[in-house]
Order: sequence, then C-alpha cells, then structure tokens
Amino acid sequence: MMEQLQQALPIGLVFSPLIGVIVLLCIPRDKAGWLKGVGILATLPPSVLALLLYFQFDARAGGVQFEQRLPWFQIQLPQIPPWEVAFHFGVDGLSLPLAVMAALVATLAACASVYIQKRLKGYFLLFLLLEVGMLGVFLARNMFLFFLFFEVTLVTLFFLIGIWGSIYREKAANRFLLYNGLGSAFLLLAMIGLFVLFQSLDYSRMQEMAHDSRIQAMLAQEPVNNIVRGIFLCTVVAFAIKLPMFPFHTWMLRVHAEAPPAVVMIHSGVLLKMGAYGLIRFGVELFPQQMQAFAGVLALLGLINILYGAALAFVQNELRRLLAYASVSHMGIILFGIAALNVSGLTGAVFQAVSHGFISALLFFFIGSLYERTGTTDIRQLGGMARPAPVLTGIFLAGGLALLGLPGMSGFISEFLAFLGLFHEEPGLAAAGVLGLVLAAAYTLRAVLKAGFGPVAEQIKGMADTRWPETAPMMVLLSCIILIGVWPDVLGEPMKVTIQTIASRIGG
Amino acid sequence: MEKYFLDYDWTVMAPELIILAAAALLSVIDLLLKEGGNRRLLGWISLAAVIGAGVVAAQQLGDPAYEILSDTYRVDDFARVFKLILLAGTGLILLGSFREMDREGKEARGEYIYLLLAALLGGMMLTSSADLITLFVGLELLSLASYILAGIRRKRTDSNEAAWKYVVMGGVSSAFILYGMSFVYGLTGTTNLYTAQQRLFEAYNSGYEPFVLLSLFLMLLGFAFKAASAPFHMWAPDVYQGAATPVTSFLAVVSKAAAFSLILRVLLGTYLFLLQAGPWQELVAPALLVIAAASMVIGNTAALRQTRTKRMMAYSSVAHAGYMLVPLAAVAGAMLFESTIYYLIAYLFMTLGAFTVLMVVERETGNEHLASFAGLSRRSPLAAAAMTVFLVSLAGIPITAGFFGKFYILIHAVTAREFWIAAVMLVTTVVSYFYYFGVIRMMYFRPPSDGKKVPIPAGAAVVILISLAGTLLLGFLPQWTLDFLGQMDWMSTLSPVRDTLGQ
Amino acid sequence: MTYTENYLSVVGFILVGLALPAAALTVGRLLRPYQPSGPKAMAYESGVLDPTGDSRVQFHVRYYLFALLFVIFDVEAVFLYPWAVAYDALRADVGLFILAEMGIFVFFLVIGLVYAWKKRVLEWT
Amino acid sequence: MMPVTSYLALGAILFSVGLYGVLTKRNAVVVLFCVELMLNAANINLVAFSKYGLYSNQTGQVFTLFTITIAAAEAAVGVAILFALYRNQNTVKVDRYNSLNG
Amino acid sequence: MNGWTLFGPVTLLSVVLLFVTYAILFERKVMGWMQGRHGPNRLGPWGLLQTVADILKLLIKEDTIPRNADRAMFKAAPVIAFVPSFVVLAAIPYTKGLLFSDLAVGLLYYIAISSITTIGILSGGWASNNKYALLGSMRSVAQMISYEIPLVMSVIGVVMAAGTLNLTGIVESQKEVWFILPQIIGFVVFFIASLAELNRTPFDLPEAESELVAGYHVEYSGFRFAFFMLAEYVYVYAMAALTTILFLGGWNPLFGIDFIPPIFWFALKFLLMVFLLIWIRATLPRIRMDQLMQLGWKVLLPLSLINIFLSAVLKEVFSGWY
Repeated sequence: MMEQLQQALPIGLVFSPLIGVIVLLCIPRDKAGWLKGVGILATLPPSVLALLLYFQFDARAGGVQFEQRLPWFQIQLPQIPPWEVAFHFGVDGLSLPLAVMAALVATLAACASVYIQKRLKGYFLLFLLLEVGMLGVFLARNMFLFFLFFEVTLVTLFFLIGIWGSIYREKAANRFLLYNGLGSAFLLLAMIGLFVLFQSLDYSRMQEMAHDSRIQAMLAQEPVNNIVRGIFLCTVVAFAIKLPMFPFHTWMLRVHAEAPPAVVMIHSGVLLKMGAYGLIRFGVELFPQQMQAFAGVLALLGLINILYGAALAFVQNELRRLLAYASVSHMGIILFGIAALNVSGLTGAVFQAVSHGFISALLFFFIGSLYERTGTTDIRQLGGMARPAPVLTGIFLAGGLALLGLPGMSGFISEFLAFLGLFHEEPGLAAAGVLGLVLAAAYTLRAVLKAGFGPVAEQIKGMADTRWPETAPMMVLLSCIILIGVWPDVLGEPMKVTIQTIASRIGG
Repeated sequence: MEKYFLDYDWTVMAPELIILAAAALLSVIDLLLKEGGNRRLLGWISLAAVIGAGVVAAQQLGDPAYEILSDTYRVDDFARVFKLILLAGTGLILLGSFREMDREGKEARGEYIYLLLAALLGGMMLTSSADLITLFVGLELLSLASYILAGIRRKRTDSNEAAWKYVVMGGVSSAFILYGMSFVYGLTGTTNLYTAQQRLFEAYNSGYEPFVLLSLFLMLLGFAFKAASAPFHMWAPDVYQGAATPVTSFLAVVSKAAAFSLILRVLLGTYLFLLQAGPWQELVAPALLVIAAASMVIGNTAALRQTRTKRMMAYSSVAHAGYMLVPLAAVAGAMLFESTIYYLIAYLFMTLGAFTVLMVVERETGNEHLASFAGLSRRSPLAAAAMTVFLVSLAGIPITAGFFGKFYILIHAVTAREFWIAAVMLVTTVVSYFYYFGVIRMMYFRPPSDGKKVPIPAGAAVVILISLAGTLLLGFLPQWTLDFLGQMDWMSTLSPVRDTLGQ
Repeated sequence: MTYTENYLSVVGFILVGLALPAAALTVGRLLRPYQPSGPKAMAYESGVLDPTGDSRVQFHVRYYLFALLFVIFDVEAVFLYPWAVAYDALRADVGLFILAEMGIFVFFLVIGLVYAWKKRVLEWT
Repeated sequence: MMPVTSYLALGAILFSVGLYGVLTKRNAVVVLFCVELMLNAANINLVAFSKYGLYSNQTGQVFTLFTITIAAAEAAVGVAILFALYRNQNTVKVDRYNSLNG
Repeated sequence: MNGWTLFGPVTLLSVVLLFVTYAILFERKVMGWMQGRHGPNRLGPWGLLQTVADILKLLIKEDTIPRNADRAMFKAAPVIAFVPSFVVLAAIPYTKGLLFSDLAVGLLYYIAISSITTIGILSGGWASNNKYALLGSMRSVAQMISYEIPLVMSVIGVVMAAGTLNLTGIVESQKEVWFILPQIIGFVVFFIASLAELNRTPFDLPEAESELVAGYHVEYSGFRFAFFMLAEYVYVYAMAALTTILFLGGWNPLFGIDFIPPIFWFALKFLLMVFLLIWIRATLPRIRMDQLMQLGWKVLLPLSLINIFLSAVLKEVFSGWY
C-alpha cells in the first residue's frame, strides 16, 4: 500500500495543482480574496509532495525511482511492434532537483501574484495549469509526455504574458509564441526522428539503445548518420531556443520586460531550465558522439552568451532588461557545463539551473514588490532606496550578490563547477568565460548601488518598506540560495549517481 | 449469371435510402406547409434522418465488402467510415444552424435543409461508388447542391457572387474530371474502377503510358479543386466568405471529406498499379507532395493577411487539405487510411466547432471580421474558451485532436521516409500559430466593443459542446479512435469484391 | 436501306432545303425593285417616329425560368425514351421493377414540377 | 486507331476553347457556355471511345447520357445563380463581381 | 449517293410546295364557308390561282432590311427556320415502300430537327431590332419549348407500345388497333401540343396581329417573309403526317378494307388531320399568354406523365392483346 502510494508520488505531484483548478472553477469571478487565497494554497500541495519526493529519494541508489506507468494509447505500426505511449512518470537525479525547485518557485510565484489586479480567476487557472506543465516536463519518463507538457507551458504562458503583461504584452506574447512554436516544431521532428531510430520514446529504453554498441555502429553508417545528425540538430535547436542560446534569445528579453513579475519568476526561474534539462536529457544522453563533436561549438556559443549577456546587462537602466541580459549570461554558464561533458561540468550545469532558478525568482519577486510601490523599474529613478525601504534594498543586495556568484551562495558553487568542468576540456574558452564573471560583478553592483544608495530620488520618497507577507517568501528563496551555497551536498548528493552514470556513458 | 435488382441485398444501401427518402419527404412537406410558417419541424425530421442513417451505417461497420447494382455501388468499410463522417458533419451542422437559418433567410429554410440532405446524399454516393458514372453523378449531386447552398442568401450580393464563382470554377473542375474519366473509359472500355485498374495496367504496358498518366493528372486537377487544395484553392476564400456560415462549414467539412474519399478511392482503386509499374514514385508521388506542400504554404501564409475570419478559415482549410494529402502522397507508409481518416475526424470536430462559434459571434455582431471577436472572453467566456480549444487544435498543439492528427500524419510521412514534407508540415504549422492565435488574442487581449453578453442558441451550444468533447477526447484519449480505425478492413478498398453473390 | 444510305438521304434533304431559299431569293433579287429610303429602313414601332430606346430590352425573368424548366424536363425525356423503347425487353427480364424504377424517377421530377407550381413559377404574370 | 484521333483532337480543341473562354471572357453568360463546352468535349471523347476505343462498347454512350443530364442541371443552376446576381448587380460583366475580398 | 438521293427530295419538295399552295387556299376557303362567306374566288376558277398570285406578289416585293438590324442574322433567319421544316420530312414514311430514309430513331430525329426552327424564329426576332419582333419571338420560343415537353412526353406511350422509335415500325405495330384508342390521352395531349408547336390558333400568340403587330416577322417582307410562312405550312404538313403515323395507323386500312391502296389510306387520314387543324382555327378564339403557359405546364405535362404509367398499366392488363 505504502509502496503504491510512493509509486504514485510523481504523477500525484504533476497533477496536484489540478485540485486547485477545480476549486477555482467553483468560485465566482468577483471574489478576489478567495481567488487569491485558493490560488496560493493550491500551489502548496505540489511543494509538499516535491519535498516529500526529495526526502524519499534514495540518493545512493541513483537511477530512476518512483517509476509508474499507466497505459495510454498505442499506435499500430508496420513491421515493428506497436508503439505504446503510457503515462510514465518517475524521477532520477537529473529531474529531482529541478522538479523540487520548480514546485518551490511556483509556490512563491503564486505569493508574488497578489499584485495581479484583473481577471484573477483566469490568472490562477492558467498559473496552475502552467505548474502542471512544468512539473510534467521534469517528471515525465517518456518523450511524448515531455512534449505534451512542454506545449502546455507554451500555451498557458502565452496567455499569462498576453493578458497580464505590461504595455507591449501582445508583441511579447507573439514573439514568445513564434520562437517557442518553432522550437516545439523542431522538438516534434526530433521526437519522431528519435522514435524512428529507437522505436521507443521511453527514456530508459532510448538510453539503452543509444549506448548499445551495435546500434551505435549501425547509426554511424553512411545514409543513416545524416539522419541522426539531423535529428540531433533538431534537438539542439529546439532546446537552444528555450534556453535561450545566443541567436535565439530576443523573445526572452521581451518576455522578461513585459510579463508580470510573478510570471517571470516562473519563466526565468523554471521554464528556461527546461532547455537545459532537455539538452542534457536528450542531447547528452542520446547522442553522445554527436554531442562530443558539437561540444566545441556549444562552448563557443556559451561564451558568446556569457559575454554578450553581461556586456549588454551592463548598459541597461531598466532593471527587468538588465536581469534578462543577466539571464542570458547565466544560461551561457549552463552551456559551458554541458559542453564540458564531464561530471563536474554537468553537475555545474544542473547546479546553475537550480540556483539561477532561485536567484532570478528572488530578484523578480523583488521587482514585483518594487514596481508595486514605485511604479518604475528604471534604476535612474530609484536612487537611494535604502533609506525609505531598507529591507527591500537588503534583499536586492543579497540577490545581487547571489547573482554575481559570491562564495557562500548557490551561484558560486555552480559557476565554479561549470568552469572547472570546461577547463578540463576547453581551457581557452573557459578562461575567456571568466571575464563574464567580472562583468557580472560589475553590472550587478552598478545596479544595486545606483538603485539602493546615494541620494533619494524624487519618486520613491514616500515608498513603504515590505511587510512580512512579502518578506517571508523572499526569505525562503534567499535561504534556499544560501543553503545550497553553504551545503552543496543538499543538491549534489541526489544527482551524483545519475550524473556519474551519464558521464561514464559518454566517456567523460 | 447476371443479377437483377431484387437479388441484391438492398439493406446495405439503407443509409442512402433513408437520406433520400427524407430529402424527398421534406421537400414535399415544405411545399405543403404554409409560407412563412414555422419550419422547425423540417429541421427535426432531417436530424432524425441523419441520425437514423448514421445508426444504420454504424451497425454495418465491419461487414464484408459488398457490391450492388451490377458492381457500380460498393459498400465497404472505407465507404462506411466516410459515410459516418459525412453524416456526423451534416448532423452537427443541421443542429447548429437551427436558429441561424431562421435569421438568414426565412423563405429559404426548407430549401436549405433538403439541399443539405441532397448534398449529403451526393457525398455518400461518392464514397460508395465503384464506377465512374456513379462517382460522377454523386460528385455532381454534391456539387450542384453546394452551389445552390452557397447562394441561398439570394438577396445578398456577396452570397450570389460566391455561388457564381463556385459554380463556374466547380464546372471547370468537373469538366477536368470528366475529361480524365473519358480517357480511362477509352483505354479500358469500362467504367468500373476495379476492372479499369487491370485494363489500365495492360494499356500502360502496351504503349499508352501518356494517356494513362494524362487521365490521372486531369482527374487530379479536378480533385484538387474539390478538396480546395492548391493550386485550385482560389475559389475557397471567396465562396467561404460569401456563403452563409452553416453552408461554409458544410463546404469546409463535409464537402472536403467527400473529396478526400473521392481522391483515395480513385487513386487507390484505379491507379495503384502505377506503384508497381514505376511512375508512382517518379511522377505521382512528387505531384501529390508538391500539391500538399503548396497547399500548406499558400494556405498558411495567405491566412496571415486576412482580416475576415471566414476567409482566414478558408485559407486554413486549404492548409488542412494539404496536411490530409500527405498520407496519400507518402503512400509507402502503412497507416494511410488510418492517419487520413483520423485527421478528417479531428478536422471535423475542430472546424465545425470553430464555425459554430463564429456563427454565434456573427449572429450577435453582424459580421465576421476578426474584430468581432474582440473581448469575447468577457462577453461569453465559455464560447471563448471553446473557441480557444478549437483554434489550438487547428494549430496542432497538444492535447487536442489536431495535434494528434498531425502527429499521426507525421509518423506516417516519416515512416515512409518523406522527410522534407514532414519538415514543411512543421514549419507551416508554426506559421499557422500566428493567425489562429490572432483570434485568441482578439478574444482575450482586446477589450470588447460593448459589454453585452453573446447569447448562444441551444442547438449551437450542443454542437459546440459535442465538438469540444470530440476535440479533447480525440487528443487526450486517442486509443478509442485508433482501435476503431484499426478494426476496419481497409485493404478491401484496394481490390475488387470477388464474390458479390455471397455464394 | 443501310445505315449510311439513310443518312445520305437526309443530307440530300438538307441540300435541297438549302437550295430552295437560295434559288428563290436569287430569282427574287432579279425581279424585285430596290429603292431604299430612310423611313423604309426604320424599324416599325408607331409608324411615325424612330423607335424609342434600344429594342433589346431586358426580358422578364419568367422567360428564363421557363427555359430552365424546359431543359430539365427535356433531359428527363432523354431517359424516358430508351426506357420506353426497351420496355418490353426489360419487362420480360426484371419484371415490374422496371416500372417502379421509372416511377421513382418521374416522382422526383414531379416533385420538382410541384415545387415550381407552388412557388408560382408557372404563372405567367 | 486512326479515326479516333480526329475525334480526340476535336474534343481537345473544344476543351481548350472552353477553358480559354472561362479564363478570359468577361460576359458571364459566355463563361457558362464555355463551361458547357468543356463538358461536351468530354462527351465527344466518350462517344468516340465507345465506337473506336480499345474496348468499344455502349457504356460510353450511357455515360454521355448521364453527363448531358448533369451538364443541363449545372447550366440550370448556373443560370439561376446568374439571375440572382444580375438582379442585385445589374450587370453580366464578370469583372464587376468583386464584392468579395479580404 | 445515287440519283434518288437528290431526286427524291426534289420530288417531295414539289409535292410539299403544291400542298402548301393549296392548303392555304383550302384553309381560306374552309374558313370562308364556316364563317358564311366565299373566301378567295377571283383568280382562276374557284379561286384556284389565288395563292399562286400571292406568291408571285411576294416574289417581286421589295426586300427591306431595317437600318439597325443585324444584317447577316436577319438574312439567315428565314433559312434557319425553313430548312429544318423540310429536312424533317426525310423520316416520314408514306407507305411501306414509299419513304426516303428509314431511320431507326425516326421519331427522335423528327423532334430533334424540328426544334431547330425555334432558333430561326428567335434569331429573326432578335436581328430585326424591333420591340414587337423581339417580343414576338420570345413568346414564340417560350411557347414552343413549353409545348415541346408535353409533345415529347405524350409520344412515350406510343413508343412503349410499339417498342421502337422507327416510324415504319410504329405503323406496323398498329396493324391490329390504332394507337388513338389505347393512347387516347396521349393523342389529345399530342394534338394540343402540336397545335401550339405550329403556332396555330388558338395558340397563335407569337404573331397575334392585334397585340404584336405581326410578331417576329414584323420587319420581314418579300420572300424572306414567305419563307417563314412556308416553314409554318410545311410543319402543318409534317405534323399532320406524323400524327397520322403515330396515332392513326399510317397506311393501315380501317376495317380491313385493303383494296384501297395504302397510300390513299395515308392521304385520307392526313387530309383529315389538316382539316381538323383548319376547323379548329376557324372555331376557337385565341387564348391569353398566361392561359397558354398554364395549360402546357399544369395540364398537359402532368397528363402526359400520367399517360406513361397508364400505358404501362394498360400493357399489363391487356398483355397479349397487341
């Protein structure tokens, strides 16, 4: 009995926000308080379940745990056995940290949603559906399911940006849709290609096949290897758009600038990480040879991301845009980690994904609070904020320090690991990347100092400081960041076995 | 031994006979009823007939293929499934337009109903024909009734013009089909599709290849028109825009489904030998692929520029015709029938749903400009939500019918190793997000012009709900439909029925 | 007489039929006077004034409606004739079904006629 | 096979003339005629084939009867639609029929 | 092509012209008697040369063509109207041996060719560019096509009974009983429709003098006018012959009186029909246009349809009787 319940943990986690959806549907549209309350409460079960999952996870055993399959449908195919698609969920060391992070960030983002004024019912409905989508992405054990949940996040986010965003929300929503739609198309193509190659979309089955030497030999032959290469490129492009990698990043800037802060918390904190997750899950695990051939390019792109993002972040005056470019820069670090293709690199990448998730969630929570009070996020209009709002500024300072990778905070660990990993493989690029860290310090401090200190600007004279309902969530986020920073094993331990397995398979 | 009429098992034609009887009965009743009187009764009778025919057709599913009337009429699973699609489409349209036709033209309401049934009958004949003559007669019955339906709002210039364009272009395409058929007859001396296959093969091998191919391509041109696929799609936007919305949805759904049954029947029934003979891979498949790709590209890009929803839906239907042609073009994949029909069913629900919402909106705002949808989420949240699902499905996003249908076709194309058409499908699908989401944007992001509620008539509400259920179920629980389609005996479509006497 | 001879005779009739007007009009041209003048070449309307307006006026729609009805029923005859010719043979072959079949066919046309009747297409007003 | 060639040529010419007319003529009535011309071109083929085809038999003529009927019905529908259009637009010039656009 | 091919038609043409000449006279005379007057009686004994004189008059009359007329079509129209009227005669058999072409589809041939005349009338009216002419021709066409339907349908009973479209065959099958008896409805419909097809009273609306001046040939004069008239009277000849063949048993003798040669039997019946046509012209007034159309569509057409099924029933009841 207990075992069965445990088996059902991932699926329960994924669909637990639906309870809130049902309750919300029953609440009349004009009961704002109720809606907000239910909306926030509904994100608690996933968080609780996620933590339960985390504590139940056997870190030493590694592998896939809490696996569960519920049959869904099967397509009859000629010659080969029918293609069965199931509701197949489970966690391994790669998905666990991300899922937990996603659940926590979602809860806190729901808290940040109290600033939303209009159409609350629709907002929370979509928000909870979005949560289902992102949890599903991380916990699915079947690529078809992965794709479905991936698309759910796309559609729901489209609405969240388009309805509740600021002035240019429609443009942002469109841009988001176009790029991510293209990404999904590539992903779909890659998925079908993968199915043709491996005749299954189960992660475990695909991995098995991908590392079977006979099949590898077969795939390396002349006509087939072109197809394999094509599928690999589709995969990379699909997730590069999501991540976003350098040439595909413009949509993400708009989303950061236009979407409501609570949504950006989710978007920047969780959704971008789906790109990283996908790259590792499908790129690294399924195409070891192609990935190795491609690692140099990936590292180079990562470098561009880091430097380009950092350089542009330095000249931004708008905090949201600044953070958007900072995100670009930080995603470059994830790319570094992945390109390293060794244990420390991959660990660093996942660390960075989780840590950046918390950090950007924190910073956008801050921006939400700030905007609520001052109506602006332009640092030129925010000078001397520390005097009227010391707590808020303190949080901003802490978040900024985390962003620039101060030791003792999560950012440091992840950047360190990622760079360490890449130094083994591509020392030159890694060295160049370090420049990005210097720039990070520069743009972060510039923003924090300009906004927080100095003479008090006109607009913010009468601004109030945060009260506990806002402070508490931010403190939770901050404590997560510091917890990872001082005790990396809390994150590193569960993923260790999985990462090692991946790394050993690709020979890194 | 020759067989005569009474020797046949006429029950296999029961669905057609029911519809025929209903159409005749309704036209008589309509004449007897007082002018301007209540025509609600006609609607109910027609609906009952469609449902009755559907039940009969459904019961016959899985029976062995049977040929009647000296092998001119063929009832096999292929025909039965298509008939069910046609019946379902017409039934939903009838139900959804109960109120609509009251408004559009009181004087033409009776005509509307029985012309719809006549067109349906034509479509059903089409799907069951094993003979060029019956095929052509069925096709024309469908077409002629559709021409009139397109112009049924006879006081309105746009409706007349739509009908005019439709009748001229339709006539030309019929001429193409007929001209192609004349060559088939000339080379084979028979009008039976399956006998023609063998004799065409002989003719092909004895020096008449150009004529064999000529006949095929002439017919293909005509078929492309009927299915509103490129390069003969030009009529679609005008006709869709000008016709009354229920008629438009009939053209978009039922007419198109019938056209696809026609294409499949003729190409697979008569020209399949080209697959062994060679030119299929060299000529036919590329031609079909080009038609399909062109439809997708033209349909999806032209739809971007439209400001009228019906024109937009017309181009979208051109694009969907392109998607549906892919399985046939990639004939080597083995899920040809299943994937085409799955998509057709999905298309039926989502398009009908979208058109019904469109009708409701048009009814309230008086036009079908994109701007009419502004703020629909406020004026009628449920209609807006349903429309969103339909549009998302048309755009091919999970977990909807449209996604699964496209996915199925993609698998088919990829297993047949037609990668580039798969790529075209995907890219054009992404393009289509723009205009589908353009409507969604209107509904959710823009403020309404006035805050009045949009009333939804009961019939339309039922249709929207059924379509919604269909769209979601086909996307979320595809297994039922897959099983259903898997049980059908598709292979019998490819070969003649050997034993019609059942001895 | 053979098939060809029968139609040759028809050709003969056509030739002779064309020859008569040709001959008569030629002879007439030799005999008749030719003195054209303005009023003579005027189309007759009231006998005094030039005709008012174009004579090719828009026809009433009823002409077209009757033309359409004609086309439909004439085509019906196309089916009735072979049926009538082959009636005896078919009657012996398939029995009264042949009658029922034509009955159905004619029934549908009669519906069409009744429709036109009821819609006052047949009124010449 | 000699005789059939000339019939086929006649059919092809008729078909082409009809198609040309449909595409270029501005008078709606003429356009309808041209459509009929195309259908009749196919009829000529059918009848020619029924006499001189690879397998000559009566089926072609039966087919022709059906197509004549259908062509008549199509013409009837076409003319009926043209009336309605003419009543509203007061012209039979095809290029004036332009109320439908995006 | 042998001599008979041309000689036959020429002979027949002479006969027909003779017939027309004296049919016109006969008509005027009969109508005169019926109306209590003498009719033409100046030219020749008993007025026998009256029509000849009329024809000569037409021959030397000036041929005017209106300024606005479509000249080519104006000139062609009488020919188009006349030629079919003569060509249909090719299919008429007078006796078993006396016939010009024994077409298997004689009846269909007659119906098909005769409808070409309609085009001649329409083009004549159109080419004249005259309102009366155009209106007359439109009416004429409307009338002719409306009555062609009952005409065509009413014969189907005959075709069913005879089982052939060959006119000789139809006469042969009337050896026992003439079709006028079993096909009485068909005959009535056929006769009325043929009156209308001939544009004769009471159906002479297209040329109603009092309404339309003279109908479609208002602008025609001289011999062009003559050909329109000629066509009408040739049709009288043809229609009377056809009625004789279809319903009156052709050359079959009555009561087995076969010592009279078949050609005389034919001529007798034929003349009876001609007389009947003239009689009706003298007796009945012209009907209104709306009555005309309604009679055709609402009475004759349903009757002829019913007749088809009655014929079938009759065949069942009296199978073996004929």
